[in-house]
Amino acid sequence: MSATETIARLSRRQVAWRAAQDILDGWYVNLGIGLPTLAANFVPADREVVFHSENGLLGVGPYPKPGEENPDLINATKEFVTLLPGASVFKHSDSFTIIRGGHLDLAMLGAFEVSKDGDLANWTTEDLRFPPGVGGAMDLAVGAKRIWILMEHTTRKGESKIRNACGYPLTAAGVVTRIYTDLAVIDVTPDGLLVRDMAEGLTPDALQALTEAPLSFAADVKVLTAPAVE
Amino acid sequence: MSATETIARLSRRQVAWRAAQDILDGWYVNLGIGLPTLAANFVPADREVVFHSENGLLGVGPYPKPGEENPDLINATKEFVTLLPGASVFKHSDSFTIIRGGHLDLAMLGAFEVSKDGDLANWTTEDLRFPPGVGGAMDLAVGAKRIWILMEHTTRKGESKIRNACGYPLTAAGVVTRIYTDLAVIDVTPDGLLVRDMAEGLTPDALQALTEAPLSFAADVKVLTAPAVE
Amino acid sequence: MIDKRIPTLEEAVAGIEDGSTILAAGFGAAGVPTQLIHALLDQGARDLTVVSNNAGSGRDGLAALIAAGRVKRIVCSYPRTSGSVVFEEFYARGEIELELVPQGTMSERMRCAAAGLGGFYSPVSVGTKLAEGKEVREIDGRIYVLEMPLQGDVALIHAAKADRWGNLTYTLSSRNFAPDMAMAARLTIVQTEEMVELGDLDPDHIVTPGIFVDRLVHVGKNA
Amino acid sequence: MIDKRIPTLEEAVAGIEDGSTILAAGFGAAGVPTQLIHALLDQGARDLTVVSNNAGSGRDGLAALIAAGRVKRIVCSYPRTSGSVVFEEFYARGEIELELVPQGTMSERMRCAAAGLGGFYSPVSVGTKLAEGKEVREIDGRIYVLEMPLQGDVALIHAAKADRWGNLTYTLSSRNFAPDMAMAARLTIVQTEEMVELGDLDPDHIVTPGIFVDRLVHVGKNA
Repeated sequence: MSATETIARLSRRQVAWRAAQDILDGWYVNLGIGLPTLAANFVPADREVVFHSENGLLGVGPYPKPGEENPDLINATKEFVTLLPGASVFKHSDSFTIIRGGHLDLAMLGAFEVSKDGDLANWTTEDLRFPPGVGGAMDLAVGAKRIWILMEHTTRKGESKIRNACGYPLTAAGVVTRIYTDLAVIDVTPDGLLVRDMAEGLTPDALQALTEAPLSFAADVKVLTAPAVE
Repeated sequence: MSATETIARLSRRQVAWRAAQDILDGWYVNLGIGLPTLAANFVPADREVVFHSENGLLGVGPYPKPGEENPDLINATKEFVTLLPGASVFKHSDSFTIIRGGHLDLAMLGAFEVSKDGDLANWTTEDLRFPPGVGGAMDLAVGAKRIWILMEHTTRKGESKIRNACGYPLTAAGVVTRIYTDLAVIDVTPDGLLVRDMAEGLTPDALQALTEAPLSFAADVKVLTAPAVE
Repeated sequence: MIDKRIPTLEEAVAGIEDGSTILAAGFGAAGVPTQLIHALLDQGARDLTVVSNNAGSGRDGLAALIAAGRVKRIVCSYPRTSGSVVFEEFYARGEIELELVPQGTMSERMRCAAAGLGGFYSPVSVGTKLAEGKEVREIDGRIYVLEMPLQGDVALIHAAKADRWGNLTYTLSSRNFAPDMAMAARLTIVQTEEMVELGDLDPDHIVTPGIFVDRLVHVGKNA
Repeated sequence: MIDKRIPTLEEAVAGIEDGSTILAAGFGAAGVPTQLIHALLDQGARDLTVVSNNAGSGRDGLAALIAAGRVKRIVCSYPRTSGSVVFEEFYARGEIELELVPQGTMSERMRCAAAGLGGFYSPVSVGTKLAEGKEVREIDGRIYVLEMPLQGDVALIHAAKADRWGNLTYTLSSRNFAPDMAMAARLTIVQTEEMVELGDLDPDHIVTPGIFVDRLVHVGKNA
């Protein structure tokens, strides 16, 4: 049994669960495609959170039951959704007034890479086989009050996704405020990256070895844990 | 009996009537305070015209009957109004998207002065006893597809209000397309002012004598007439 | 739980600081947040900049705030109306500053701030006294002036119906500046004629989504 | 009399010229004016620039227009979706130009054109590849790029209800780009699920006022 096998790495759903615990009651939140979208399922039940969708919705609820899909009611990922009581609908330019104007408390996004300064690269890997797409990534990145990134700590090849500088094209510079990975929760501060939570079985040196950008560690680093979630 | 006494000058209401005859079926029209507002009464009954009000209304109808005023329903002049079937309400920035964006077929405005090039002065006489006010005058002047001015041909002192250059501060340069006065209907063309209608009892020379800016005359100048209107 | 309802007008305007920029909705007498303005009068904040289409009428509302010497500066398009006697007195004595703005530029500048934009090029006022000192630029053969965002510290809004999330509807011409102002302030305070249950407002009919509203006080119909 | 109703889809799209810029509403499958796009396919205009959030899906609608070789250039934020096979083929062969625009910049540029403005400063895309070649400017300590208006020759819109003046309502997320696009085109053509009598729509609930609509065709619910 190698050293890495003893690390209590979170699953993708557990990363979403962990991030969801930090969403506060009353926040207005936009969830990016993929991992972030899962977080909606794990917000503690006593907190009322209003989810925003770029195509012009506030108050997005859970997925509809099979057979109850409404073709006029989809989210930005083009999935059928429902609306909660208190939901509202608005035109696209108003939806991005909400985003760009700093009215969202939080956007939770995925990323290819984040730099030590909070630079974000999440819109293109410049794979020339496919046309590029940007969607609302750049708007959300500069607009929301907080940008939290949910991603794997390393690529499939084991390379750090938290870097001194992003290698992929930037989405926006200096915008990320927190990173949730399968190994750690890390704040982006004016003094650099500060580890708040770290997976069991990791030492600071071991986490640093998996991370290109320099890390510092909070005095009270907590153990990164999440229940088994489906 | 002097020569001027034989001129069949239109009354203020007749000027409004005359201008109203040129509003075409289906037009979207904004009417300025005062003389232009009167024109709404005189649009031929077989034409459907949609009146716009700056505070956020399309489809403004006649004044309400006494006792039927709705405090939530006023026009830009702060008068109680009614709405016609087909009316719509929108926020202020959308109302000025309609104005500034060139969506109105016509704005009918009053003026202190108009120049031979269609410059308009209608927002301040720089009377220092009072604070200046501009309202929507500058927005309408640059925004509507056509700017028609309704005014007396001369001041109370007999000075021409149609001038080589405006003496009062400009509202906008080169925007007026037509002028209706108590003496004439005049188009502002790239070649200068072209008289279309002229009051009975006037000769071209007599009208020019009352007008500072140089006039030319259409081949078929018509007699400026209006019925007795109340 | 999201509950923006505040029991009293006094609490609704608590904390408004001296020197604040107040966006005051209303056009003519329609949609004027009169109770909130009177609560602000009682609250005591001074040296205010007020953004409002008109500069008050009669002796109530905005006129009362001006009469109490609390308004340092007013940003408006049409200060002089039939009843604007208080403003005119203060203006004549040089006791209030006036920034005169074309009416459409007023709401567009507020929307610009609300939308996180840095400014916009407008054809309105080009070549006039109101464009003096503004950057001028030709784009595609037309001349524009650069207009800057107008952000409020506080917006005071009158709504027809509201729910506890702060979703709002308005009645007819009482809508006017309210949606633009509600979006453009750091703190948006609403007085509402009617308070309804969450879910009572049709999502397609809500004009101001609750995200733009911070505090909500029920004042009833004859507000 | 104002009557914007047109009997057939064919007449609704008559006169659209080669080289036109077409604003095509819809986000995902919601609010897509599919019948109008098919009518445009039959109508024959070529060398089109299409502004749409996505670049078509499957073989219908926008994908069919691209497949027929009629789209020279597409302005969009997210051309690649699960079903964007036709676009991807044309893009790979260099047979269609792509102008990639951040999603919020797309609707804001259309609104800018609709509102008669010359351009605006946006913080979005600053320091990225999508800002290359754009003017950059610091305002109040923040960096912005200058974005220009995006005007359409034609907008194709799907509405829920319409009256003969062209007043429109939409259902839920089918609203999306429609109100912005309807305002931003010289010729706005609407397909509607339901045609109602003048006066049936509550003035407070109308989303697109008829002034922005030129032609209206009734297509029914399963549009």
